[in-house]
Amino acid sequence: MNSELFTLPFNLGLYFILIYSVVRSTVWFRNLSRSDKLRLQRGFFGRPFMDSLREISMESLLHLKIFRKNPVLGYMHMSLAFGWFLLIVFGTIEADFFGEKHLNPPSHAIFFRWFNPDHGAEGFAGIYSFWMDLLLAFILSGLLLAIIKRFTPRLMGMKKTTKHTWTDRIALTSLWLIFPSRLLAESFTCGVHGSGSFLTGNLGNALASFLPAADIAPWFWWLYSLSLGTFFFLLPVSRYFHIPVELFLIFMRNSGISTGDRHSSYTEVQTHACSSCGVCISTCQMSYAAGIHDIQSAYFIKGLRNDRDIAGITANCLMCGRCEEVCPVGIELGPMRLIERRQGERSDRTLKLQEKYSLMRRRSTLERRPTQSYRYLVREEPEKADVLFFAGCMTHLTPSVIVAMKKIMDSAGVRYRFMDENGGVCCGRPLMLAGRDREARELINHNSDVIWKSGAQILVTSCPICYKVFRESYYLEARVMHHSEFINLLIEEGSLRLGYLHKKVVYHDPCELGRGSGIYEEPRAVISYVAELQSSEQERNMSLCCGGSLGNLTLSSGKRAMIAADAARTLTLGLPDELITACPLCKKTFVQATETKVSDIAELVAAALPAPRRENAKKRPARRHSRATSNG
Amino acid sequence: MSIAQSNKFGFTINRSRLIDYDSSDRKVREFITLKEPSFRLCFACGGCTATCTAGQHTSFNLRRMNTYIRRGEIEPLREEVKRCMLCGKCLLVCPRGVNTRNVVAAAADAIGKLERNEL
Amino acid sequence: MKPEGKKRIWAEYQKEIPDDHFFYVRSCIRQTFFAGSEQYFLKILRDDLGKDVFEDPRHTTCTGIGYHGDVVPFETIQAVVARHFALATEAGYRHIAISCVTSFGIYSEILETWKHFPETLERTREDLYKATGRTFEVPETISHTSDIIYKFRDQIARKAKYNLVDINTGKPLKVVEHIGCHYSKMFPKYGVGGAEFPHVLVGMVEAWGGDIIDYPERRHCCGFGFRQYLVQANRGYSLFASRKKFESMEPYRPDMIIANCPGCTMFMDRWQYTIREIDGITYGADGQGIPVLTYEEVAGLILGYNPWELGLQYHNVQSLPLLRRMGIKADPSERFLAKDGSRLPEPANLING
Amino acid sequence: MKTTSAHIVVAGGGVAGMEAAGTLAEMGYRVTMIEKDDEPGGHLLQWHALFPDRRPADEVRNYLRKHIEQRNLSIITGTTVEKIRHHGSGVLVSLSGGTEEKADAVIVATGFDLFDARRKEEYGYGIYDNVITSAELEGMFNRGRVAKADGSVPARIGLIHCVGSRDEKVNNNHCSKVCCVTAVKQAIEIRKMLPSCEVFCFYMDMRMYGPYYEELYRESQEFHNVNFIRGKVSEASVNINNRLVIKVEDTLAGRPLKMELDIMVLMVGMEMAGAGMKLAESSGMKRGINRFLETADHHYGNNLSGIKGIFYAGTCTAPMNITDTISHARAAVAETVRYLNSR
Repeated sequence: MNSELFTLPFNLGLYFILIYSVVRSTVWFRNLSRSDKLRLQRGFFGRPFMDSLREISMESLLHLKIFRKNPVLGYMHMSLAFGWFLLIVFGTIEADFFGEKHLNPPSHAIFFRWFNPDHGAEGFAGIYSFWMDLLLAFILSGLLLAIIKRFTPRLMGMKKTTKHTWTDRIALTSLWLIFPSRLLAESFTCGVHGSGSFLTGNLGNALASFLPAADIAPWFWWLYSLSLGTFFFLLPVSRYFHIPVELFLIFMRNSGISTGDRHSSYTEVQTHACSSCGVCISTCQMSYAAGIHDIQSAYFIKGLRNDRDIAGITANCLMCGRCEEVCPVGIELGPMRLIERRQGERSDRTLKLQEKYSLMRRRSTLERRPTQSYRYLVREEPEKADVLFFAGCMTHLTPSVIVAMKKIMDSAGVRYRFMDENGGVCCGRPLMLAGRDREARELINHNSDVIWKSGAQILVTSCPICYKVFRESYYLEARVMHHSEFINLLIEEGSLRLGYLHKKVVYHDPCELGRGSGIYEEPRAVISYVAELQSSEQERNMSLCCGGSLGNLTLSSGKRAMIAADAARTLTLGLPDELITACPLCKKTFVQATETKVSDIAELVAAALPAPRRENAKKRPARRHSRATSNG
Repeated sequence: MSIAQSNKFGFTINRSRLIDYDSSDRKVREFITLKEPSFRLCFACGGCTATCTAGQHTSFNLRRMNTYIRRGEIEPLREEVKRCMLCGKCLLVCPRGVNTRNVVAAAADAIGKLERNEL
Repeated sequence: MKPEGKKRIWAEYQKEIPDDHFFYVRSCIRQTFFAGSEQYFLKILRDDLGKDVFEDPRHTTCTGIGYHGDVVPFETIQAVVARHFALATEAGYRHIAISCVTSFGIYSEILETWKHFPETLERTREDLYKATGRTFEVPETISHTSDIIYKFRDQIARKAKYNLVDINTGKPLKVVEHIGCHYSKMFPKYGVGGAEFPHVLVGMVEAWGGDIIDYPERRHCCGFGFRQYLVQANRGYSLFASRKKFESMEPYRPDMIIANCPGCTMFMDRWQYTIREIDGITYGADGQGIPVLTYEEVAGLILGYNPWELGLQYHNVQSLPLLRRMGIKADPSERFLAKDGSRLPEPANLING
Repeated sequence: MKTTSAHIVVAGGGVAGMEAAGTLAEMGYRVTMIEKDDEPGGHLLQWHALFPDRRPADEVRNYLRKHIEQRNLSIITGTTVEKIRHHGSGVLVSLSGGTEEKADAVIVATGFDLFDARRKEEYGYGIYDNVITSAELEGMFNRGRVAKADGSVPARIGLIHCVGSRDEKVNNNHCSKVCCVTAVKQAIEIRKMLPSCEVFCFYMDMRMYGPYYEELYRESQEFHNVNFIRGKVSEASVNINNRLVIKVEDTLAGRPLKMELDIMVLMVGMEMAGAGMKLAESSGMKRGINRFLETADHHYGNNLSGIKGIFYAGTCTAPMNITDTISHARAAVAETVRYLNSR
């Protein structure tokens, strides 16, 4: 009865996974850039480490984020993670406290009941046994939910769940077997020895009453050990690898490491930290509005992890960023896709370096192509101006927005120059979204040159796509403002006199302006100033994509229309008089998708301008806009 | 044509401008049609070219590029395809819903593959 | 190919070719480069067919090259042609036999102009009278000399000593016919068989036992095109056009090309040499080139005249293999011997000399 | 109904003639329909399927056949109308057999002739084996097999639009209206019958004016991969492999294009019918610029000849599709009845 042979699978698995974790972490660490290494080292001895511990307990153990989103799902994750954690902690304490020695190998804690079959019949030990049984019951309840979720995902509020590979299936089976086999192993042993608490004791007695418990018990202890060992062995090659990796990710993130523009240890860690929970799938408009079910972030990450050809998946994404907002692990899904889209830009040298140092060899999706060349662009000598207005390519297809902006700026007496009045040069963002940063840089340089030469203090653009790239990828002296921000500034300064429109309107946050650039308040302030602003079911950081996104290269016009129709339906549930957006592309897309009038925020404001009085407009002195007047 | 030819006649034989459909290379067309089936739908209205941002600055002409791809004329494509800024205006004006940006992207990919003999 | 279809078209384009009494006008290119052809046209018509052909030594160039080279105005060329008509009128001839396709095109263009715009005829009469004191009558017919040979093709065939047949295999020779653009492309009704499927050379070749090759670029211009050739910088176009034809006919392995236009005969012959020099390509079987012959040269061979008197040796592509195939015995060593036994100058750029 | 004893002669037994005669007979008039062929039906008899929905031509044929099966409608086949002249308050119609028919009114529905493709000599119709007309292709569809003259399966077929239409060189400046959509329809049918056969349409303009025509054009591109090249084919010849070689300018590329074809289909247009032309000469009916019959007014007198008792129906006035021909024939009936009632 004292044979410890059955602990062998567990011990092998445990030591394997411990060694593997150390090796893998070391490799990841070594492959970090110098600055990231430094960040990590500093983080280890500073606040980031404590922050990480807190985050790990909140998210990795308690799963509070999921809990808030879906209590049942949260409970399931919490019971499994936190329950198991407590079981290990209290099991170790139990073994150290009640065992023969005070420092035991892990197997003594895990298989405590085997080594101490009579323990816990009464007194403090009995209370402790009761506590251990309670934890086991807690876990088993979570397990029950997991099994239910597997077979009927809808019950858990999940529309879709991810598909499993065969290693996932074996790992899952062994995971599921761990706790039932522990329950049965402990019960049988307790049944023989009359020990155990409410769960193992009663079940043990019941089983022992009609079964040869002494003979059966070892089988279940073997099963328990085997399940654990199998699970540990398969961990690195299954989706459950995300459990340990997520801890590493949290620490890296808290230390200030971010995704960057090429594959690195960090992207690899993120790839392995994905639990394939599938939240991104049900959030994805491409899935529920356009019926495309195989390109979502979970599949993208899975493809990356398994080194599949995911060129099609990579390209077919709106880049709206909604999945990133809901990802419980906090993976930077947008930047990760952009990195993949940039595959074609890699030179042979960077490729070789990557192959040499990274465990992720992504040759399958490699597409090298001729680089774009814009050498035909002629350098411009722009006129000087305080405010430079860049409408953007798309805005030229919505001339009403340009007319409105001219009216507003004229009314406020803004001295501005219209940079792309006769057609400008693209801002470069569409190229970046297509993974062509190097080419985008050429356009950025061209436009930057014009903007610098103009001496402008403020660069106003009507297009959120341009806005994002101006802010993030241009080096400018001028302050970059989206026209909604600029109008808000004019209102706050008091240079814009506006009437009230007595209209109910709903506001659609364009992806690149809202999630992309964090501009939520200014447009709302402007709209509220001239009309009654309704709220919408999905807004701010969860705002829907209009479907017209330039982020997606391959989506057909028909599918785009489906997404637009669905988004427009959601937005107009409150029967607004107008649907207001702040992006020419959103406007063009929505116009075709809804009966409701669609306007740009500039048009709304222009409609609230008082009828022009000639002498008034002439008298108003031109205002100078400088950094001093702005709050940025 | 340059008169200063180095042969003894002072002139040479002109190159053909003919699109010889039977000896043209239609692999690029097949690749693009596979990657972007809406490519077939173009009926050469020229709306894309009229609105084109890059076309304001250079000779880029998506309508002509599509024609060349269909005819298997790859040489003019090599330079042409590099000039697009991928801004996507054409996408919004296309009356046939051709996914024009992806046509350009696929054409660039095809040229890349062609140069590596992967097509 | 449906022969009845072509026959139907040929039946539609039958022009009137007179039987006798021709006023002969020469070609600038032919009297220089293919002097034998013009000589033997007269000889065959007068001696073999017993026809009356009158040639006035006072007749001049039609100025067609100048006209198509934009240096001679239409009024001038009308007066020049009217002068030839005046010479014919003075000699009592009503049928013009024109040796050159360019001239033929110009004569037909002028006659059509006079028909549709009678005032231009009056103006020309006035111009000619003021310049030369001559008057003229508009001729009854104009014929290209190939039309005349075409008309008498069967008579020639009956007198034939040789046929367009390979004596080694007994099979007909494969012949490419090339019609000068200005023969019927401008006015299909002026050409035997029209513009798309002209019959004038086809008829000769078939009557003399050969087979016609119908190759894709059959209708294409030889490339001469006046300004293409006259301006050196443009000669690349001219070469390109000829090469296009050669490449199109090459798969059929033609034994010879027969042409009815001075420019075509000259350029399809010369350019074979030039293409070999520039691109290193020689057309024809065994790199011997494809001989380009005038219809008079072919008629002369059929009738058994001496190839060296017909002037075949003055082509870049020499015809010895062709002559051997036709069974014509000609001594290559006599090619450049004059009648008095002295040596004639030897051309430098022979393709298979 | 005092006029139901009236007798009306319908000259022509094609779609327009059959519709006009049948409708008049239904209204109780005595009708005599004169058809030059042995059987009424006109060009529709040769057609396999109709654009834009590719329904079997039989369906329309059967409708028309039933329409003219009426007691008071007599049909004279193998006969042409030679002359119409006034006689008392009515007209006297001379027929080719030498007989005459007295009538109160005549509806002229002499229809069209297909352009004789041999007049475009440069295409080599009647000379090259595999140059056929759209009507002959329709015949192949009827026989269920599209093949080259030697019986082999074609790998590439070209459909040449505007053969005999919009062409000053053959004295036809008009558009025949139906050829573009016929070409697209036939292209789809070829692609369905021979999926490995490439199909090219060579067009100057795509004139898809009717309901569902543009949709058919789109369908041909989207689902059947039919290719379109904008340019008028200038000439055809045959190469050593007995394949046709055509020359065209790809006007969108701005360059000449050469292509080998296995079969070249000439989309022959509509011309005023020869028989109708003779009748117009003898009876003093005016003809318009494209030799079709000139109507009294292009907008509101489109069935009126300007001659008392003579009315026009169908493609003798201008190229039309079947839908418009049937409408035009019914309008001619309305004009005829109005005339008879006002007499």
